[in-house]
Amino acid sequence: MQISGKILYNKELSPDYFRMRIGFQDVVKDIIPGQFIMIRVGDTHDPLLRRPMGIHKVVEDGKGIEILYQVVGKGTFLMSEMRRGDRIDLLGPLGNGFKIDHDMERAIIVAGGIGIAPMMALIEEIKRQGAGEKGQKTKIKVFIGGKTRRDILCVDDLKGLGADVYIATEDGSLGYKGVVTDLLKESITEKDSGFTMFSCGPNAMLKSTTDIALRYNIPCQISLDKRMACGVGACLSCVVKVESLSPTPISYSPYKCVCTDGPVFNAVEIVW
Amino acid sequence: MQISGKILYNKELSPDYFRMRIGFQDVVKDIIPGQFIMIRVGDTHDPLLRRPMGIHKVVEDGKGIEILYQVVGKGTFLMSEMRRGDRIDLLGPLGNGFKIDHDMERAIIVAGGIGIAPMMALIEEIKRQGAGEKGQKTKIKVFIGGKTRRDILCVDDLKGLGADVYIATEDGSLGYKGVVTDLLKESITEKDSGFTMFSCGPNAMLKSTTDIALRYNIPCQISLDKRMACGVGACLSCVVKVESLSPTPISYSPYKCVCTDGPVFNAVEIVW
Amino acid sequence: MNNPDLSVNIGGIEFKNPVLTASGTFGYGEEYSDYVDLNRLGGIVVKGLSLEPYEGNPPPRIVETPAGMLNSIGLQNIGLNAFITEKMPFLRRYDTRVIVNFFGMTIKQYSEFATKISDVDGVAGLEMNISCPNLDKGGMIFGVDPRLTYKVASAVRKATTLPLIVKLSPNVTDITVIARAAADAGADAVSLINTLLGMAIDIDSRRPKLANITGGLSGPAIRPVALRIVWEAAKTVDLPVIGIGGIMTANDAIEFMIAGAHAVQVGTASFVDPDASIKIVDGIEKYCRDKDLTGVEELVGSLRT
Amino acid sequence: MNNPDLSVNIGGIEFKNPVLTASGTFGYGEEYSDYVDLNRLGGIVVKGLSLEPYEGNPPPRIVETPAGMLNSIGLQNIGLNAFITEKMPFLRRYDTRVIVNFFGMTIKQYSEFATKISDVDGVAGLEMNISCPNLDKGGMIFGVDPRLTYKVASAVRKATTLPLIVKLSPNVTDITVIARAAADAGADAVSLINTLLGMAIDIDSRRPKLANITGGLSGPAIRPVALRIVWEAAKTVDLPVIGIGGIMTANDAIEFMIAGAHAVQVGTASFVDPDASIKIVDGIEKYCRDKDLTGVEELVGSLRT
Ligand SMILES: Cc1cc2nc3c(=O)[nH]c(=O)nc-3n(C[C@H](O)[C@H](O)[C@H](O)COP(=O)(O)OP(=O)(O)OC[C@H]3O[C@@H](n4cnc5c(N)ncnc54)[C@H](O)[C@@H]3O)c2cc1C
Ligand SMILES: Cc1cc2nc3c(=O)[nH]c(=O)nc-3n(C[C@H](O)[C@H](O)[C@H](O)COP(=O)(O)OP(=O)(O)OC[C@H]3O[C@@H](n4cnc5c(N)ncnc54)[C@H](O)[C@@H]3O)c2cc1C
Ligand SMILES: Cc1cc2nc3c(=O)[nH]c(=O)nc-3n(C[C@H](O)[C@H](O)[C@H](O)COP(=O)(O)O)c2cc1C
Ligand SMILES: Cc1cc2nc3c(=O)[nH]c(=O)nc-3n(C[C@H](O)[C@H](O)[C@H](O)COP(=O)(O)O)c2cc1C
Ligand code: FES
Ligand code: FES
Repeated sequence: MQISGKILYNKELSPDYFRMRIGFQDVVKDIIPGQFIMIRVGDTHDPLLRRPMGIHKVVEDGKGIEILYQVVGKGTFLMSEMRRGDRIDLLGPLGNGFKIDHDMERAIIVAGGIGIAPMMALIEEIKRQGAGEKGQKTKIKVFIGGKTRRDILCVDDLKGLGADVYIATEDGSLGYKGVVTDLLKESITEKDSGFTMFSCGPNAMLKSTTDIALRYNIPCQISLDKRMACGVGACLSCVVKVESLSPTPISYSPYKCVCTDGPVFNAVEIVW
Repeated sequence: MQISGKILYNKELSPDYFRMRIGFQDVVKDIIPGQFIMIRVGDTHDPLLRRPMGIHKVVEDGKGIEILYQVVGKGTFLMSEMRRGDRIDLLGPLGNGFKIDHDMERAIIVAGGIGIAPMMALIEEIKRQGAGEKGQKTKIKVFIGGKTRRDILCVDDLKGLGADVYIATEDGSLGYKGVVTDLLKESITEKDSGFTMFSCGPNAMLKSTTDIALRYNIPCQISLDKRMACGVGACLSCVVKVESLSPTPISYSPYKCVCTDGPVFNAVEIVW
Repeated sequence: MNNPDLSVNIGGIEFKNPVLTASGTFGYGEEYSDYVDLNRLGGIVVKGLSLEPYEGNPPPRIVETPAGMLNSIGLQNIGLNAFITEKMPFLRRYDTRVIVNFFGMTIKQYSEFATKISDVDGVAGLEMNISCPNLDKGGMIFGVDPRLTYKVASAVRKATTLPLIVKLSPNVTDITVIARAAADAGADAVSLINTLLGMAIDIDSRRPKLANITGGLSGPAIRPVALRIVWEAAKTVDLPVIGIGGIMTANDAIEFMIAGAHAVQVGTASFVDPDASIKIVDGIEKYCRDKDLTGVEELVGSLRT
Repeated sequence: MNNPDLSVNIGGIEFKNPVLTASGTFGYGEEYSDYVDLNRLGGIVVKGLSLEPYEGNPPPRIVETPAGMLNSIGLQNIGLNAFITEKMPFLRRYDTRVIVNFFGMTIKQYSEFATKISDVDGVAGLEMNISCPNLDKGGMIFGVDPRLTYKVASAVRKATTLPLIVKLSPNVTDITVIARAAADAGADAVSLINTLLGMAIDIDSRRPKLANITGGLSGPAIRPVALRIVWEAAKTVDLPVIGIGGIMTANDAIEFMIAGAHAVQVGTASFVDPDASIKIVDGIEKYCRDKDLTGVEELVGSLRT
């Protein structure tokens, strides 16, 4: 869907990290956590393309959404300059989100830096759908990592949702000193095998997470981040190499599109 | 000079016409009416080039300037979005301005639409330099034209400076109905030959003005508007064909640069 | 108020308007059908197909550049058979012209493809992409050599009676000799331009930003070059020309038509705005109306020099 | 902290750093001397000169395009004599290398120019522009034909002992054959790219936006194409290459050096920011320091493919 949204707020949470809330004219139904939108960042041709952004939160059952983003270049800089009341043009919701087991009892979430963005929506959905009334029985552990304490976002929100939060920073300025997957490795044991894992973050982190998941045989869904042009499966820019798990439908190609086949994949499927 | 100015205000005067005041860190000395600046309208490469803008007013002896501009495309649109406090990067003052006779007694000013912009600075300077103490003896007649009444700017300011203002609009919504040069033609007589004429506006208007000036043998200075890239005489984009009045210096070319040889020219020099 | 006639006839194909979507930028139509009313398009040129499925280049496959993008998709496609069985049934449901863009690595592959597609119901015409390396000639690109262009276009011409559009590469010294070669071979139209060859480097890793090293530049950045090439080709050959390259708005499309194009294709613009092609149709209609033209054909080649 | 060596030697010319201003975009140096400390530049390539003054094309001469601009200045210049008497005295006051860009309409004009400039004090080298129409050959552009390139470059080579840079046109199918022709003719270096040929149309009047109809596209829009062409040329010839085309920042310049350029020229960027070339010098120095390089030469051609 192409939507003209209205910016309800756009505020800096910590240096270079912003949260933007966008309101819609009509309710957008059935947004699945892990899905994303393609944002037009301006009328100029430089930057030219839309920017993919994960859905951070669904607001009032689809009357709007929030995104959480990091300013890393021209496009996100322009986004940071947008103001309350401005119109914003977006395509979405796009892609396949996380699959949540109806009575999933335990979830491990592993996020690196801005990778936490889509995880809030996921956790809220787990709360809604997970085991027990209002998902209160689903135990959620969140491992969250970043370079410094300034890259660790949403901790209070996570705790507010009842999640156990484990923090790692590379410079040790908050929590465990080191990369988050090392913290994960240290914290996880055989008995955690009843968990489902969900992860989003830099590629290296996703790969380590996948290795850990494979070792302990924990089902793991990861959300990938690839450069995109169309977001709808038309241009074939965003491909990732996959193992042929299922033979026929993709028999003609070792590639899948992150935009339409993902961005969430079963971790074992990806060829790193 | 390359100057990083600060926007003191930027306000819409009438639909699509804006006045911007820019403050400087250091006083810019010796700005001559008719000179212009080249404004960088943004960091993006689209639009790429700077935009030339006449100096509308010198503020506090060079502590700043004002420009008056019309939104006609991408660049001026971006200018209109700038806000108080923003930095603005400009080159200037550039070019050769109007030449004012120390004891000029009478001036006719002919402006079309946004062509009034540099004329305010001119009139203020005439007031400073013209005949009599504080130039009060210099009689100034301003002929100002536009499509509709909304294109007629600065009338109160002009009257405030003691000028006689004659207005023409093509749709007759204000003043004389028709083009300003027809009004000029009707108003001018042989006895006006003691005047000096100054003009800025669309090409067709400048040409008619020149014709009238020639007919009555009135000295006439016109400010030309050409597409520019550098503004400093380096690229040779902005040329205009001239009669070879003076032989040697430009003997190698029938062209002069509007940015450095102009934008103000002796009207008789131009080959239309 | 008159109702300008937007229809154009190119090589016997009647398009309801002169706006087509460009190959590789609109998938097989389906991908954009939630965003665009396909019935409103003059035509859809599908993603470039080959006889067999083709896996394309490894990622990363795109880089954004100032007012443009580089792509090195490498012609990934599902192959002729999957296209016929999985994609054509969908496309046949729409009232728009389907143009099949295709390529081969040998002349034989080209003509075989053309033969096989010719019986398929719902295909209005063919667009052959000759900007791919020719395996018989050590990887030299078909479309940069007039003799090869002539040879491969002639072979396809013999293999099919469908209207044949030859899509030309801009990476040549003189487009007119290539366009003439296509005309001599019996093409019904030429379309141009395909992408300009470009490159980008990551200065931290000192590696190319595309796994394939080089890629094709598209988008508004290339428009002035595309327009010049279209103008040169249109002046030279007696065939209808389809203009492509950086067309974002109706104004851009109209520039190409004034330069001599009978129709245009919209590529990269669809990524920026899925609806771009429809807005262009509307904008062309408005322009014709404002200028009191009876139809778009009046625009074609009307440049006053 | 090391102090990286920014100097480069190209065909015997020692530049203090690899950043030159491109011909036609920096006048004769003087025009920008209030804005830029000319002493900080590696070199200045002056506006293209001819034996006699040349009036150039009628206006309008420029159009802005997405992330670029078209120009059809048409080589207006003051001629060799005026340059020597009016401009060189000024340039000699600065500690930077002066490269004289020049052109002719016949081979004879080229070699005559080269002979005459050779005695002029303060000229570090010549850059011959072969992107202009050759009157002897009915207006065909020298630089798109390897034989003509060879012929004119050989003639100039014989006429001067000054270091000779041949500036190549990108409007060719295969830059490597042209670059080789320049090398075979005895050039000391090649510089590239000159502008891409483009065009723009005013849809209201249906006239070209440039009086000359077509013009040369420059600016960031063309950078990906320029970078690819520089990379191809640098791989092919054994001469130093000077990279040009859309360089706006130090990062852009570094891309060209990694692709194989020994130096770069900054063109359109000076219009946007007169100081761009100096910022590029500073940025290259910072990069070398950050990456712990002993000098810029380490960068040249270091692309990891
Ligand atoms: C499915 C998906 C969801 C995402 N969700 C978020 C999110 O919730 N919050 C957030 O901050 N970021 C998210 N990203 C990354 C975000 O899209 C990029 O950071 C952003 O596009 C950078 O744009 P830029 O102009 O600031 O940077 P530039 O570096 O100037 O961008 C240049 C080009 O590269 C592309 N690009 C650059 N970095 C990335 C990247 N990491 N991933 C994909 N394309 C990239 C841009 O889209 C653009 O085309 C997501 C990416 C994907 C694919
Ligand atoms: C010496 C001089 C003084 C000027 N003073 C003023 C002034 O005080 N107030 C004002 O409103 N305008 C003035 N102009 C005109 C102003 O520069 C243009 O309106 C402006 O550049 C348009 O930019 P745009 O991006 O909005 O339009 P676009 O049409 O998008 O511009 C595209 C390109 O064309 C050029 N261009 C477009 N129109 C003009 C034009 N009329 N003159 C020169 N270049 C043009 C732009 O600079 C740009 O490179 C002046 C022009 C010159 C040469
Ligand atoms: C992602 C992408 C994929 C493309 N794939 C094809 C293709 O398969 N066959 C083809 O002939 N052209 C292909 N093209 C070229 C376009 O059809 C078009 O010629 C080019 O992009 C210029 O137009 P534009 O600037 O409007 O995008 C592709 C272009 C892009 C951007
Ligand atoms: C206004 C203008 C004038 C130019 N004049 C010349 C010239 O006289 N001789 C020449 O060899 N190149 C000339 N060029 C080409 C530039 O030197 C350069 O090769 C080209 O602009 C690409 O670099 P850029 O993108 O950094 O501008 C000119 C370019 C521009 C924009
Ligand atoms: S972004 Fe175009 S196919 Fe995925
Ligand atoms: S604008 Fe460059 S010479 Fe006048």
